[in-house]
Amino acid sequence: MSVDVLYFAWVRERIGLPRERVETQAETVADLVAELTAREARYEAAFADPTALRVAVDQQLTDFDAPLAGAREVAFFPPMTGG
Amino acid sequence: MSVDVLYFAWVRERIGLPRERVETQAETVADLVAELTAREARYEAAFADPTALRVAVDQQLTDFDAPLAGAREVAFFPPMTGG
Amino acid sequence: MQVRVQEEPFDMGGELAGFAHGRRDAGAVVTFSGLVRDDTGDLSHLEIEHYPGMTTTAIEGIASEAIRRWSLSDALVIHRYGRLAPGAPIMMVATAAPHRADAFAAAEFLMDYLKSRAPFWKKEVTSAGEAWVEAKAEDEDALDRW
Amino acid sequence: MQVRVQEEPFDMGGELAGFAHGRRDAGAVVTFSGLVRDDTGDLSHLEIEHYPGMTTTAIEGIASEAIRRWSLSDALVIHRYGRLAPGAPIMMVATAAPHRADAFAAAEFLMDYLKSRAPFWKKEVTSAGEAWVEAKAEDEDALDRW
Repeated sequence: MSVDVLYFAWVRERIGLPRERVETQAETVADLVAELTAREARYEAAFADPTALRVAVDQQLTDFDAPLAGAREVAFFPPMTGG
Repeated sequence: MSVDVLYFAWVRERIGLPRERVETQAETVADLVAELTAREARYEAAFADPTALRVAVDQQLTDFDAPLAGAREVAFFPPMTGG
Repeated sequence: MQVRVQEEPFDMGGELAGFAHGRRDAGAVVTFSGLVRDDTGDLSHLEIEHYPGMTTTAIEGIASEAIRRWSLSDALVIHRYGRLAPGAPIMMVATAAPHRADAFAAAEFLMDYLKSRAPFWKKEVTSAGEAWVEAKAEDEDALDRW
Repeated sequence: MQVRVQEEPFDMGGELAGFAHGRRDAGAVVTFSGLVRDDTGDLSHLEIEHYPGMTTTAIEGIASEAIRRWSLSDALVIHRYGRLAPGAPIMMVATAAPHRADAFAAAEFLMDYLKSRAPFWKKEVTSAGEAWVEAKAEDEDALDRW
């Protein structure tokens, strides 16, 4: 399947792009992170500490165990600092 | 001594005036209340339930035991409803 | 600190804009505005009586205590008296602090004390007659949390 | 309920005036305004990034929850993104309720959730360089009280 992967804040800066379309067989968010981390050093740098990251699938906050079946958009970012 | 006595809200309405100058030998607020209550039915009506009243001496909230020595102004009113 | 006790209406929006303007030290500004509520739809107006000699001093005491306890950058209290129509602003407090928890706590403290310790009395005038608003036990109890 | 996510500045005072205008059902209006704070005096500006597809939906979810929990008459949330100068308004919430305790609690709830659950990220730009603002453990902990 193919999914849009979005990056925000320092995740975006480390990976060097705001979004990309990814072909993947990953079944969960964690699988997708493992696939990306294996790609290049810049992904490894961005995903080095998963506890420092948050994830949204189809614009809903979720966790790294979440399944990706049917997902169209996955976003990775640091803890939010709104308000 | 003589003291200005002020009334607010329904205390003012029951007594029928907003302030008056009172000649008194009262040593405490409670003594003053007793003197006024003995005067006329309208004072008795206003002071019937002391727990429903608040008092300020020289514009500071206090209680019915407060001494009146040196006081210039005593005010009686119901619990406040500001805000 | 600014305390105003007045018969005239005031402009809530203008007060907030003025209060917040140019603050670089305070990231958090909280306001509370109290409006004349008409639950039953038959309120003609509210009459607010106050104790002129005591009101401003009492409010300044409450506001000074708030500034001291929460290290506020600033505080503002405006309270009206006289005749007020349904929906009209009765009073307003504003607090400014570096962090939101202080600004919120100080504004709630100010409101709790203004309710029960500032010398104002409200009378409701309806088509059925007039009645003094009674103080609520819960308003007195609210002071215990501070 | 009104939720606005925008790059443009907004007029805090005008928003409060509009929000409170003509309310006869709500005696209590609370606002929180967040301003760009410059503690050290060397902040050039703040850059706020957000997640356009998710931001409005996430805030509407938080505001709906607040309205449900506290039976609010109304709620307003405005949050900016982009480049913000020191002292500029970042965001604002307003709540209206019959009684003050509900209006205060709902405004604090909204702020706590907007801090940690709405997809915004702040970067501080100073003469020394740029740095992403780190989320504070106390902001995450603040959610536990609701």
